[in-house]
Amino acid sequence: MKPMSKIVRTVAASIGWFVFVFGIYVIVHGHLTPGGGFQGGAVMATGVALLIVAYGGWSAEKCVRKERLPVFESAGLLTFILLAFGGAFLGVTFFFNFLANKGGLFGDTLPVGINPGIFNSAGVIPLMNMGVGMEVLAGISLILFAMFYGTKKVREGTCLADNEKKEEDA
Amino acid sequence: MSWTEHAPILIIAAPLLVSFAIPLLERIDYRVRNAAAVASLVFSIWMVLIVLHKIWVSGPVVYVFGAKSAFLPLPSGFKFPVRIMFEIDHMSAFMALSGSIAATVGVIYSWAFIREKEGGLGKYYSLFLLMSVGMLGMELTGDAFNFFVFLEIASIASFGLIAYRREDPASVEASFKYMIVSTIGAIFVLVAIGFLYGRYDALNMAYIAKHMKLGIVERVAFVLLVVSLAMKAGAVPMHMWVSDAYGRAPAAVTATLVSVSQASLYGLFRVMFSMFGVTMNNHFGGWMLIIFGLLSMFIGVTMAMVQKDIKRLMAYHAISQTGYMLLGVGVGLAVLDNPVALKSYGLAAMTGGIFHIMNHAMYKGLLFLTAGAIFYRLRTFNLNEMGGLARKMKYTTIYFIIGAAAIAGLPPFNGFASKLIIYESVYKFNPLLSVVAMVVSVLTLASFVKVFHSAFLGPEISKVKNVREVPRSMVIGMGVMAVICVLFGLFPGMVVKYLAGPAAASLVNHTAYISSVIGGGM
Amino acid sequence: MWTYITTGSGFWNPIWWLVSFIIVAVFVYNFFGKEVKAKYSPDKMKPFLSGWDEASKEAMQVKASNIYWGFTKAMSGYYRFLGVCHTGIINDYVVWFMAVMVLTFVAFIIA
Amino acid sequence: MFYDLHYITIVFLIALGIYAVMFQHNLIKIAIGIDILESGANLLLIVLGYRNGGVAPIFTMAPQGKTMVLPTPQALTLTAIVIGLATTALMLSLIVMLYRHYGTLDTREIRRLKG
Amino acid sequence: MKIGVKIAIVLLLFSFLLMGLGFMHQYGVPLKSSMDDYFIKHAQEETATNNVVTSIVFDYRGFDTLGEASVLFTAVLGVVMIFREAGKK
Repeated sequence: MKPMSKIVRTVAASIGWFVFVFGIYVIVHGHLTPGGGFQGGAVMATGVALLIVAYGGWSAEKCVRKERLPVFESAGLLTFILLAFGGAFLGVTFFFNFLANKGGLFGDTLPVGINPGIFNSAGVIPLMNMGVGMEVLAGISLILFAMFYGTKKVREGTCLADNEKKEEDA
Repeated sequence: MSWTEHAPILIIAAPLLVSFAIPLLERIDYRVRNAAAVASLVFSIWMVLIVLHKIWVSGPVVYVFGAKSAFLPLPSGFKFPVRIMFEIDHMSAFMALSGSIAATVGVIYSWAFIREKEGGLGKYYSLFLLMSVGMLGMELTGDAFNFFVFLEIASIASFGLIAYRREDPASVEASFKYMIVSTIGAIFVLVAIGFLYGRYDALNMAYIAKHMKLGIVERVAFVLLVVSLAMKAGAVPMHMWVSDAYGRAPAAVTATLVSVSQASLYGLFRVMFSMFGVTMNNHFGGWMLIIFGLLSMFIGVTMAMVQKDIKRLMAYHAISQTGYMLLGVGVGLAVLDNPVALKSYGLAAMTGGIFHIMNHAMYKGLLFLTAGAIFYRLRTFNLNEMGGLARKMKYTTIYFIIGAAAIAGLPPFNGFASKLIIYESVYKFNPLLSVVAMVVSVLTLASFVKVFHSAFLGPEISKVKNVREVPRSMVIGMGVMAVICVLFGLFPGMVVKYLAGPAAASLVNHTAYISSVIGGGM
Repeated sequence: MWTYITTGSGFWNPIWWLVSFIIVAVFVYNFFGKEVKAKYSPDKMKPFLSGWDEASKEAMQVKASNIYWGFTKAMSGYYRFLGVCHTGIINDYVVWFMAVMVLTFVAFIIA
Repeated sequence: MFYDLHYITIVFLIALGIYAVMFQHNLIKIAIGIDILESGANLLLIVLGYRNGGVAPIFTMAPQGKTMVLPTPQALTLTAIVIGLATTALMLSLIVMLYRHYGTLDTREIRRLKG
Repeated sequence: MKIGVKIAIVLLLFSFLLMGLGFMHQYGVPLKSSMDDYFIKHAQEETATNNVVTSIVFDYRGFDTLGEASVLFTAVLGVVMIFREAGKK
């Protein structure tokens, strides 16, 4: 994919960071406002898509370390499932919210009813949101890169069918 | 509080954890990755056995996620469940046992079967574990929407696995066809769950079953659920994806895919017996299953007679064998409202059908694995290009004979025991059905004689000259299945008494299923 | 009780079956299992080949597509019908699925 | 019977998706059909959970004295959307792969497996 | 004729689903809402979350979300596996 014109690249470079920051905002405020891990991760992955479209996949690959993405994804998922296991380790049940209303990290108690919201509340939910956010960002970026490479081969005419024919000839 | 209290969730969580960790583990060594995959599934079998023991001792096990205690399904002072829960009775545990054994054998077999140079092995094992997780989750869950989620996990993982050999155009095509049909089915399941949610404001199956009042909405939801799940189980005339997908997936995947579609069959039985069995006219549902079963048996086996692709032939037999299960359980459902008939032959027919589920998972898995062993050495599925393999691959030949004898219902293998129960009990319901079942069994034998003749007997053809026996892990994988086939054939009484019989009884007894969540007294 | 199952109208015990099978097999082998030796030589085949060379063993094996030729021939009408049903086009798969669903709807609303 | 534009829209979307999958011979159009079908199912869930005059079930700075819509369908829809995204991604990549092998997007020519 | 059958199938499906939804509760007036009222009432004290939807997604129905994350993971693995370079891990 060729890079697009200079105007597009400049705008993408300046907007891309806002997209990322907005994604992070959506993730970490998931327990107070509409949003959460999936939505925020998808927003951040949109930033990656923007970079791929504006700069072409080869330049975008330099910004995003592609070989680290699977590790990032696994780390997010492991955070999620180990937090879920936490309840079982502590002798309660799987998926028990063992940090809520305990004081400490994300442990503040909320007043019941309409309130402006306390950031340091909701127990394991913000942590799970972050884990899921990591996973979604890495996952959707991986899909985008894989599809970018996949479709490139079709466009350049190096189809698998042709390769097979070449192998048969040789 | 002992840790075995968490056994129901560990069945799911151990393979899931390992599949998430595999992208990290494979950076260490490929042996660590494979060993972790095998270990997690063996652990699952162990946990299933623990849960099975608990059910024998104290009835259905309930595990509530995120509650203060795992055994309190209802929030204190309220009469409706709000959290997701696992509800495991004999039927669920039976299916989970069969599925986890098949998955373990599949992973052991893959160790040598999928060669390192084909690439993508880490992803292969992750997807394999996720497929097993989806299958086990479908069988254990007591929540309708959770069932849909696990259905999708199992389906999407199997799409990826079927297309694993993507250099072969036909396997990509098979994956795509399965994907379209399966996704539509899953969406209809979601729509049906939405309908039930709109009526009862609940997603727990037992709660829905308890409060079910049969109206138009419920009828529509019932048809959507039943037809979609029957499609996923491979009932004729919605079976076209089965022959494509089973025929083109790697053999280890196919052996597990059989169990995955049986999980849909389990969902079908669960919907018909536990969710709608309380209020519905069961005669209609039973005959529906019987008609699906008859069509599947007959069309499946006649299509298999003319195939020349060995795995496609076996795939059509898988359809045909699913017909036996539908027939056996359908007869049980048709007489569910008639206690005398149920006691005299209905329960026996269901026991036969359910026994056949596990037998099918074992011998069909074994047959697919032997087909994979032939493919591993010859790189072809075409029966016309084979011959004289018996001289070169002794173990594979013996395993194939065991599998073929079991599927054709020859004594003393396991297929005969379950088929005998089905014939004799269905005969009392309607003799014609039993006759059709026997004719299909004869045709099955005929078509496996054809496979045996053209692949294993006959003179050595030039292609077979340099063939050796397959590597050890594949022999072990096939051996486990073969040993189970023989053992179940020699000791069918034990299986019927401890596994299949209680499973049939627990399907019939929907009051126990409901009261283990809602409580009996209300 | 380990091996014995009752099926409602009868019973099945694989161990008994196995024992009786072995007894019958030994019996039959002793009385009827006379070894018949027929020496193979190409000369004996010649009258049947009417002068043609004998084909190689590989070519003599009946291929899988030709087994049960008579069965498929006799049921060719049925198989033609099945061939029409199994088109392999994805749209038709969905059509069958939806057709069964609609038929079930009709049957269920009537019932 | 309470026929309502929302319900009619849902059923129309589902039927439209089924129509696309049954009649269209282009793989991309089939993919679009399945996405329409998914939208129909998601819309069904959301519509079932609506209460007249309800606000989103979030207590942060919520307006006083309003009822809240049912929260469960929204959570279910969230899950269903992600599942739909996953399915679509895999479906599109399979289509790319099919195009590489067969050089066409017509379903009538992609039928190596039949009979 | 075949086209006619197909059109009939679509129309019949449309009418049956519409019939089913016609007997659903009126739009905007759910018949029962016991479970959802429980969530709205108790989410703040039990999970200390202002956003009831998030509390359902990650606490009451957290296991679904684990499944959902697994589905996305599965799809990513599938896509990457299909487009893998031959011979690479």
